[in-house]
Amino acid sequence: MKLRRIAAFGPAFVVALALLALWEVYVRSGIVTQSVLPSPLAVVQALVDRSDALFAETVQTLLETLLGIVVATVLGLLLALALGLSSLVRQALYPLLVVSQTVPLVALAPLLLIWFGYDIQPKIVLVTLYCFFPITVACADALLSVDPDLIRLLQSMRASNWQILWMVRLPAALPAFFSGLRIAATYSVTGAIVGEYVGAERGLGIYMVKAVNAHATAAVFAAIVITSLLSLFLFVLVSFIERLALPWHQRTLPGKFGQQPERA
Amino acid sequence: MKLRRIAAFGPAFVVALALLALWEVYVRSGIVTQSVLPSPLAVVQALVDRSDALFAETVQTLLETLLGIVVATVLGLLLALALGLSSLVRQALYPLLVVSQTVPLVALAPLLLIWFGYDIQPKIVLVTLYCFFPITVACADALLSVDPDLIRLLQSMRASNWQILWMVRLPAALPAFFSGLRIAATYSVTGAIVGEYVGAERGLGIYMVKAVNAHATAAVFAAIVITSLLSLFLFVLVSFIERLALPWHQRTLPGKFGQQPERA
Amino acid sequence: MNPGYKLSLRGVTRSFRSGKRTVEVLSSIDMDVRKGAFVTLIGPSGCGKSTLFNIIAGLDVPSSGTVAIDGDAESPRAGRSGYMLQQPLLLPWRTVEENILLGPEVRREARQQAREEARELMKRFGLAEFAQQYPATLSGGMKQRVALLRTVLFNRSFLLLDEPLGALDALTRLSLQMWLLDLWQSFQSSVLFITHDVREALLLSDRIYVLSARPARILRVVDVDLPRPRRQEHLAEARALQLERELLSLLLKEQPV
Amino acid sequence: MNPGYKLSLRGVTRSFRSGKRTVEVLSSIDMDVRKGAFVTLIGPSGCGKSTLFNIIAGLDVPSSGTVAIDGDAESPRAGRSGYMLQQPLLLPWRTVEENILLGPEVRREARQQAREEARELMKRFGLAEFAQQYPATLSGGMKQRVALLRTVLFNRSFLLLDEPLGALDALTRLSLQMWLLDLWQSFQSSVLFITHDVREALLLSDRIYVLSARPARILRVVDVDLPRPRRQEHLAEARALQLERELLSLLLKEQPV
Amino acid sequence: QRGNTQGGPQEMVKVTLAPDWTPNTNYTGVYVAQKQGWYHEQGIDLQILPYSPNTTPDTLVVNNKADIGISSMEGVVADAAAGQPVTSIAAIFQHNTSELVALADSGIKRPRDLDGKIYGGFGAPYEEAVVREIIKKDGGKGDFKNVIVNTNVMDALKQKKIDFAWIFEGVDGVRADREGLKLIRFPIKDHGIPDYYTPTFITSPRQMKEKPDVLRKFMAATAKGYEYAREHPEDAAKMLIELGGKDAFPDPDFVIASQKYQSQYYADPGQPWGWQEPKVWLGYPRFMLQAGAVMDASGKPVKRLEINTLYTNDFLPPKK
Ligand SMILES: Nc1ncnc2c1ncn2[C@@H]1O[C@H](COP(=O)(O)OP(=O)(O)OP(=O)(O)O)[C@@H](O)[C@H]1O
Ligand SMILES: Nc1ncnc2c1ncn2[C@@H]1O[C@H](COP(=O)(O)OP(=O)(O)OP(=O)(O)O)[C@@H](O)[C@H]1O
Ligand SMILES: Cc1ncc(C[n+]2csc(CCO)c2C)c(N)n1
Ligand SMILES: [Mg+2]
Ligand SMILES: [Mg+2]
Repeated sequence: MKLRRIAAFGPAFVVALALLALWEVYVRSGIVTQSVLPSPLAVVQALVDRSDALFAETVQTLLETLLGIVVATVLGLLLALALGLSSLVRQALYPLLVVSQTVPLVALAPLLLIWFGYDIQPKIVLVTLYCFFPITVACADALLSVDPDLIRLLQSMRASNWQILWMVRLPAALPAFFSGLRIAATYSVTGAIVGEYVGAERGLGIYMVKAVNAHATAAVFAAIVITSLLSLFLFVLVSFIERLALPWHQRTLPGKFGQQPERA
Repeated sequence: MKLRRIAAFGPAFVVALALLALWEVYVRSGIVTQSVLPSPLAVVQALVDRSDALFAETVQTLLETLLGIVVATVLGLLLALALGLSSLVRQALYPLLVVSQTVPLVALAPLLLIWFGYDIQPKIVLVTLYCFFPITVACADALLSVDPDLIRLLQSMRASNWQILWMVRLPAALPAFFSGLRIAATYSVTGAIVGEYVGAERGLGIYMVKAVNAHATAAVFAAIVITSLLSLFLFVLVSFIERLALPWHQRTLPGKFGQQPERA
Repeated sequence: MNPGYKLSLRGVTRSFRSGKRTVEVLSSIDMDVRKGAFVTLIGPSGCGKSTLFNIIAGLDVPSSGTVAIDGDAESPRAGRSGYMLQQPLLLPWRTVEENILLGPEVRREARQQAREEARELMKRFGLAEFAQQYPATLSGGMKQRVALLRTVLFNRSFLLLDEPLGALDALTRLSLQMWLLDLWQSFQSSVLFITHDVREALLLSDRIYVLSARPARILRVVDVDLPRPRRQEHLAEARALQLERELLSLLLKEQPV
Repeated sequence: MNPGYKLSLRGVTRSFRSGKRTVEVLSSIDMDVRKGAFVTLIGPSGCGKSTLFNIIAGLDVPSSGTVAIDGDAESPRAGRSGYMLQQPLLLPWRTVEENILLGPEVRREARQQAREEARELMKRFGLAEFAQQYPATLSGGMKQRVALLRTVLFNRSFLLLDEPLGALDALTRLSLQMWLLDLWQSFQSSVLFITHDVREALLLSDRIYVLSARPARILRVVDVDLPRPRRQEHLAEARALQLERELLSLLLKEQPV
Repeated sequence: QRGNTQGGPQEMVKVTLAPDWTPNTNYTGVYVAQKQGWYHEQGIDLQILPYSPNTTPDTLVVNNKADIGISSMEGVVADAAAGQPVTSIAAIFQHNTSELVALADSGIKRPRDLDGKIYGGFGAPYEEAVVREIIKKDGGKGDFKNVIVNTNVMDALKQKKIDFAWIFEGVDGVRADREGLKLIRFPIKDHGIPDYYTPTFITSPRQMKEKPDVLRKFMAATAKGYEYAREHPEDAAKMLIELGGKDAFPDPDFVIASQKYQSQYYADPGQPWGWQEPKVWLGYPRFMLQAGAVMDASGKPVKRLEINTLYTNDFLPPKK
């Protein structure tokens, strides 16, 4: 079973290797300079050479990301509850939340610096802004789409609204919560990096800025590779936690498509 | 009916006005300088004063966005067909597509400039990169989740695979396609603006860069407001086209949540 | 009202406003369920049977008329019957046992005691071996058994069963009918039951109320004088066949095209 | 094989491999359907009825044995029967009329001619007024009528109907049974029909094959010697009641707990 | 007024220039020459490329996407270390006009007061070394907190989110004066850091080999532009504003003030514009190399570098 799941990645692995080889050949052909596109081997070299520095920055960025995800989860759930349980709140806030998602967050950078300084807070704020929405929407939708007959069943038992929330709505929303969280997880690292961009002492985003200024392109790409891996790691982590937390929930399309991550 | 739908936005409108008023008061209080956060009235003033310039930039950015969406739609559909119809392609490409979504696209900027120069192509490429994935995933998922009994029904009629694709799979995937497109539409403007950062003579993104460097913060916010409005416009446009194109398709949750846009 | 009655309806009506029109669904229903009786409602689709059940279960209020449970027409009705809807409505995140324990949990009853009682019942009604499974792994028939047992554990004295066997295939249905009769007899419950199936009604009931198409009126009240305990064979008796014919022709006249 | 037979099965078996085990589903089935006959399969859930239908419809191949349609055991079987599955499977993006025209479209038949024929049929079988509606607006019974008509328009000579009335409520079911008999008689189709309902089988069939639990064997072949045209009342005749009892007891023995 | 006044119709050569920023007073000479038609006179059809926030002019020049770029001495050194050779062909300013600044009321009186303070930096590799050196030269320890800020440092400074920053006097310094913001300034070149050229014009070795004439013609017109700006700051600023547009220059008075400051540094008195001195090219790069502020493509420090090939005066108009 385990082996088979890994084997399923075989074709992707082959294609990935082929793409990397093509890339290496392309760069070596000299059509572009390594200052624009370093070769894969040069990137690996940079990853190895700068592993100590990169590790420290990665820890910092991961920390920001995880804290942000926690805050986004709490905020997202609270908002989802508000939206899911009151139609007035829904009418008042939902359109604004949608609009808020169309605002380029980078524009907030100066404000965040002024409000929160360069400590970890602005990163947490940005990760939260990047992540709460998918969680909120998925959960609120799920809270609302609970089979109304289930609610009526509980009402016929004279359950209080709290009992209905606790026994029916929340558990029913859990799979959607994890879907939202999975999407959020893939955004989150980008959020942290944008947050660092506002102003920071360390982190992968700052490392990238420094490397760009030093014209050290291979080092820039090394940081990008780590960013990607972090996102993937969080994506997989959420899926793993979900499988542990929801033993009763079989994905509707098992072995096919997982939940898609969205654009970062 | 029409009136009622508009009335449903009443509470949101009230909250929005309240937030704007708060913002105005906050800025007037002098806690932040207008160079960090211009007041809403100053932003409106900038929108009016610079309306000619802003209009021209908006047209440019909208053009880039629309062309990018078209390319993304074609590419997304082709990829979805490949993923949806061949499990080998799925195994080979799907993990790579997911990984591709975790790469910060800004890193591609120098490469795009070298490859495509300052014209409209790099913008189209970036919009496409931002937009194809939600379309691909939604459609491929839908192509795969068509009720297998429907397929079997057609097979029992000795329909060819092309007939099955054309008569069943594609129509069944249309609602998902529009969901994907709606998400893509909200990303797309951001994609165009990032594309302009690669290098451009005009467009809202370049306007923002200029205004930032000129310390014209109100003008920056004016451009941000337009960006938001463009995204919203595209979101609504897709919903509108969907309603025209799929008269048979009633949303499962009518009058409740629309399809959520995702993070830009 | 007669205290020997578990349930008494007098002049119950219900209309819904939809847009500008008012749709009358129940038009003056009088109905009684004696304690321990098995009473069935039968009527065309959409006539208002579930609407009536909602009113009795306390999920809805009549536009006019009175509803008395145990002679009491005043207290809120929610919680005073075990209401089972058409689908099993099991909570997928709870095991069979935890699903059955939903009622006591809502009532905040002592957990340990409820659990023992539930285990006892599951054993007696053939569900013990599934106790720790999730509903997704059960067949349709099994799910309905679990749902029925949950309903009974919530309130064994008065059951409102809205087409509980409607979604099952004909053979599974036959075996659940007998199982249900067994349950009813063990607990001496008063049952109000909905079905579209005349033979099912005849097999199970002491009394059958036949409803008209919407707005529902009571077309006929039939007391089923077949022997108890009822068995499948009783349906082939002349009396049963006559009742079946009678009820069918009545209903087919009400059936929309 | 006898050319008077629409369908002949000889020694048909089917096993599935699941992991390391092999599950035998059909164990040597012999079966014949005469031209114009209404033949019913009845058997416990999961015994292999749909598997057999898939083989006949050309969606699956038997592990061994031969299947002959119109005496021809060699040509591919897909397209040579009108196969209707348990759900109506209407295409939600097509109107009723366009759904009914699916078959001719797959066959690439002349559109105009097919449309006229479809209109004719819809009028004759009470669907004309719904022709331009989308399926989502129809009741369950209406959907099944549309699906049946679609099946007939695809292939009126040989119909494979897999529990087409299983999901309907008892009263709607009664009216569709009569509608189906009407359809069958108009087209003189050969029909192979699946049901779980003994009375439905008796009402409709010339012959009933009773299948055992998995692996399916033929337990009994019953020729239903009730008069034609069949009516509901015939089921109350002594001969029918006897057959019903007989079949039921046979089936209940095969029924899993 | 504009165009090829002499020699009749002439084959125009297209030349592209990649700027390192949106239009500003560093580029005045180019805009003046463009406006006056001096490039045309040289047979050059100059196209100023759009500013690309995500790329450096150095990269564009190396990849032949621009003929000439605007970079800086430290940029050219970094390019050489990273294996992307470009050559500096003219210095826009003869002196480094950048400075460390703090709010006048911050209590910071001299560089050593910066110890333990928060520095709002921009993430250049030489930055920490420069700041530390300035503090140490004044007898401090050189310990400070380096926060990399990608938003306007002056806003951060005003709101006291940082204690000091590194700015160009000709841009942010002049603006602060106009806003009445009181600053204490520590000019880099006056505090023990070797003087250096920033910004400079650059080109690629390939251009130098293949089109030396074109480069000479370009520099001739450009030098004329900067010389004009040196003499007529106000006129020059107006030309810049006219070509740059209202969105780049919403405040003309600021541009004029800025230009008046910049014009002082285009050349030393009596000297022509653009020349680069060997001693300057020795001093600061050596400081950078010693400080570990130069690194290769993968981010490893580089200790030795051939400097002589990184600049040339060959394309400037000959000194009289
Ligand atoms: N909240 C409501 N608002 C408006 N109309 C309603 C409402 N609830 C029920 N109705 C209408 O009342 C009628 C009766 O519905 P009800 O569900 O009680 O029928 P039923 O007899 O249970 O039907 P079935 O046999 O199909 O379950 C229907 O026509 C329905 O449309
Ligand atoms: N492709 C397959 N692979 C493995 N097992 C299968 C496959 N198709 C069917 N089966 C098994 O064959 C058995 C018979 O299935 P089938 O659907 O034919 O039963 P059925 O008689 O139609 O049941 P029902 O009355 O519930 O429709 C089942 O146990 C099923 O699990
Ligand atoms: C317009 C502008 N460009 C760059 C910087 C960043 N910076 C500050 S000082 C300095 C000179 C180093 O040689 C540089 C590049 C800025 N502040 N303003
Ligand atoms: Mg009902
Ligand atoms: Mg079946």
